[in-house]
Amino acid sequence: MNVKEIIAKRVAKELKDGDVVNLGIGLPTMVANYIPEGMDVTFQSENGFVGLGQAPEEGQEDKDLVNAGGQPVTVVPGAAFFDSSVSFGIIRGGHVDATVLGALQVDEKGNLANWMVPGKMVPGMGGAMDLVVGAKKVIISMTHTQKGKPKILKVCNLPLTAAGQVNMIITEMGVMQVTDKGIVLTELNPEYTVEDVKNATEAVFVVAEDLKEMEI
Amino acid sequence: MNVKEIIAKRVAKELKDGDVVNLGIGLPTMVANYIPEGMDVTFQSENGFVGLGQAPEEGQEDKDLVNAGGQPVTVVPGAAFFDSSVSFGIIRGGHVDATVLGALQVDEKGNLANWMVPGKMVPGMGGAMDLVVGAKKVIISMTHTQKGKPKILKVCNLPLTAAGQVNMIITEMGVMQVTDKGIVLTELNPEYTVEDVKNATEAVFVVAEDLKEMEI
Amino acid sequence: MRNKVVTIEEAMHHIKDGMTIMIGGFMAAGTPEKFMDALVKKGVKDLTIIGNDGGWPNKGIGKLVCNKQVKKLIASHVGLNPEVGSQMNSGELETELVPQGTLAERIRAGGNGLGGILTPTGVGTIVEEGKEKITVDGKVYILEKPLKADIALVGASIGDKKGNLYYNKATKNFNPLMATAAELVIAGAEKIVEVGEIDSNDVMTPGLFVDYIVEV
Amino acid sequence: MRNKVVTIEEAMHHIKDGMTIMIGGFMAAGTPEKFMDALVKKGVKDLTIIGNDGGWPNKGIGKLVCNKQVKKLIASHVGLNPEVGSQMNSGELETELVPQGTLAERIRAGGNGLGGILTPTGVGTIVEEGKEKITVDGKVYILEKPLKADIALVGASIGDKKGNLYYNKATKNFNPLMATAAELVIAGAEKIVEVGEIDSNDVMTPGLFVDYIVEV
Repeated sequence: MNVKEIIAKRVAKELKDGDVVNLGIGLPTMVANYIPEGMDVTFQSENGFVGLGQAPEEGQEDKDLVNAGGQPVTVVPGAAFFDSSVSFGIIRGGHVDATVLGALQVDEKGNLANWMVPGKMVPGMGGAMDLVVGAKKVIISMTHTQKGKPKILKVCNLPLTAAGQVNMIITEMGVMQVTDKGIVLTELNPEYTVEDVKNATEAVFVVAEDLKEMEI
Repeated sequence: MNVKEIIAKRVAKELKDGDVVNLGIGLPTMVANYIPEGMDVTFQSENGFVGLGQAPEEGQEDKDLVNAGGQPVTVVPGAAFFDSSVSFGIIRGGHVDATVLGALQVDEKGNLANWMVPGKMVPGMGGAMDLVVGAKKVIISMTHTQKGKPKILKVCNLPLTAAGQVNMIITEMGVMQVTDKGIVLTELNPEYTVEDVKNATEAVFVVAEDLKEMEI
Repeated sequence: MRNKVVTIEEAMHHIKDGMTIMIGGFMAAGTPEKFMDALVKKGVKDLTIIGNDGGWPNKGIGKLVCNKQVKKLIASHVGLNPEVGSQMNSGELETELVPQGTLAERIRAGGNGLGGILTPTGVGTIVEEGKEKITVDGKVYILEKPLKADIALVGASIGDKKGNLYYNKATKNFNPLMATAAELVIAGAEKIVEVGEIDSNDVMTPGLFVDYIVEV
Repeated sequence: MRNKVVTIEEAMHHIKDGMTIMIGGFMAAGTPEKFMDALVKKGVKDLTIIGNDGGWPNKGIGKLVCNKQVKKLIASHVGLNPEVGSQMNSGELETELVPQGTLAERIRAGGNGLGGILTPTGVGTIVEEGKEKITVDGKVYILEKPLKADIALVGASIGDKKGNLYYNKATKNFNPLMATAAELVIAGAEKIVEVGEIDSNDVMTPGLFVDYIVEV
């Protein structure tokens, strides 16, 4: 299993039967591959539907059915289509149980920066700001560092996507909960030591008394 | 023709081909009977559709299809159903060309009172406040007086439905425009004199230089 | 998949004295009438009811009012049920009258995570009393706050086992809005079908909003 | 009945240099693509475009950007069209980036006569800069103002001769919202049918919103 697979597999364990979940582009999309058989998780696509299914087979693409990245997708039975105001009503209104997104930076207060780097081409926030504010649980899934540089910081220095909304950070090194009292490392990938995590993290974090082995 | 018929017939002449119109309960409902053949006027029903048609024949009532008074109605081809937020989005957003309502009182500033009499049973404003604020043209259709007592006043003394929104008043005596400079009598029913209208009106009004005979 | 299809008794089990309950429908069209009967039978009391209207004495929300189960009624129109007026006069029933379009927007705001909306409806009337007024681009608006409820009881024409709902004709009205704005949403559907039998384009309330569904 | 069905040339005749134009679709799904081609051919310039995204270089709104017809772009995401970024950097193109859910609500507010909405999205980020913040029941919201346009170009799957529109699957997105928010609304429908052929329950944009319809 590569790093991304480890992360995606662990994120999948956070989802519960009946959950409505929005997966960001990239690594988060892989989470769908690890939902256990028989568990009913509904995926929301912010461009206007719930019930996102697999990618279509080649030649079976439907021009009227794409995901938020503009790529052809399918829907499962029981899916529902709606306009963008309903889509974000679902998101902002707290009807999405979990959103899984990547990050450029996260900090001790649960601040998230994942939409712009000053001086670089700014792609736009898309639906990320609404998702992070509206979803019941915000799970950041990302590699622990960017080319060795920590991404989990004391204070984000990039423009924020949202303030104080992150609940959980899942990386290849372990699982962290963002609490009112700061970050707590609750699970550790046995391939790493707590010291490794500390070296890869700028933020100060507490190690949970009952630190567990990361479920992979 | 009785008084109500005179009023309803004259109101109908205000409507143009392609108009979307909301008719209040009571006298305004009669306006639909006087739309000329071939003229396309769409009636909106604030409980959630456009394309209101005639009352159904007895035995043909559909429990799922009532008007804002809860009475069975029909729809015309090309009708569309929607929820109450869309219905009032249409109203508030200026997509209704004209609303025709009754009044308890109207005044020189175009203020309207038609929803409550303190001390009496208050039925509620229903959709009236939204309609009067939102429709492009607000036409008050009513008998000129209430048992001889003027209803067109200097200043309304009943609680208002909306401030300064009335555009036009049509009664059995004539037609009045509510302008920035006050009320102007533009048409007179030949059965009455200007003096008659003055006696039946508390508000001060100007008689239009080109006062016309009321089109009935 | 969690089973959302329950009996009416199981569904009504969630309703307790003193709760705030949204009830869909417009003059009883689209109101889940069997739920009204069940609540009368159950006898829960001190309810705060949010609905378009006070129903008729023997129909819709009116049944609960006549059985003296309602402490407070938030509605736009109560004129067709004389019992509401007499309980208001006797002080048994508190009512909050809200313009119909504002009622729709407040419920939508509650379900969509908005802190409020600015509406021109009611400016210059008693509706503005005690509310903040905000001028935007030279026009005055009232800040109207969101409405939420413990329970929403909605009436659908067809529902599937995942809770996707379809409302026929004018029964839509407040139902799809209320389905977004309560902690627990119980739908009464005239017919329950298998998942996938309602075309995904035709779903009017996505199942994610619905906790329980009863065939009524 | 006024004839709303026109040729693409007749429809595009209404679009002038300097206008503000809403364009439906999401990464070109649901965008009336033939209208994009016609506008490129027509060469109107200095346009302010309101849309979800910057499209692709050869698809959707992207065509207008690449042909340098756009002065200002109001969108939520522009990352999939590198030309947007390069024109932003060179100062040729002004962009206003809006969170996707906020964009949807602002357009809806414009079309629905609301003076604005209070959203938690963007609080604590650069999105709040220069905007009023309002605290409701202890939670901070940003007051976001309505968006309107001179023209809305919407893409439908089926339209009837009265302008009733039906959008297939994920093509709905911003289309029904934009159809409410412009002075003049032009729909491109893949298929135009007789009035009455779209079931009144299935109409997603009532014809009253649509001024012209083109089979594309």
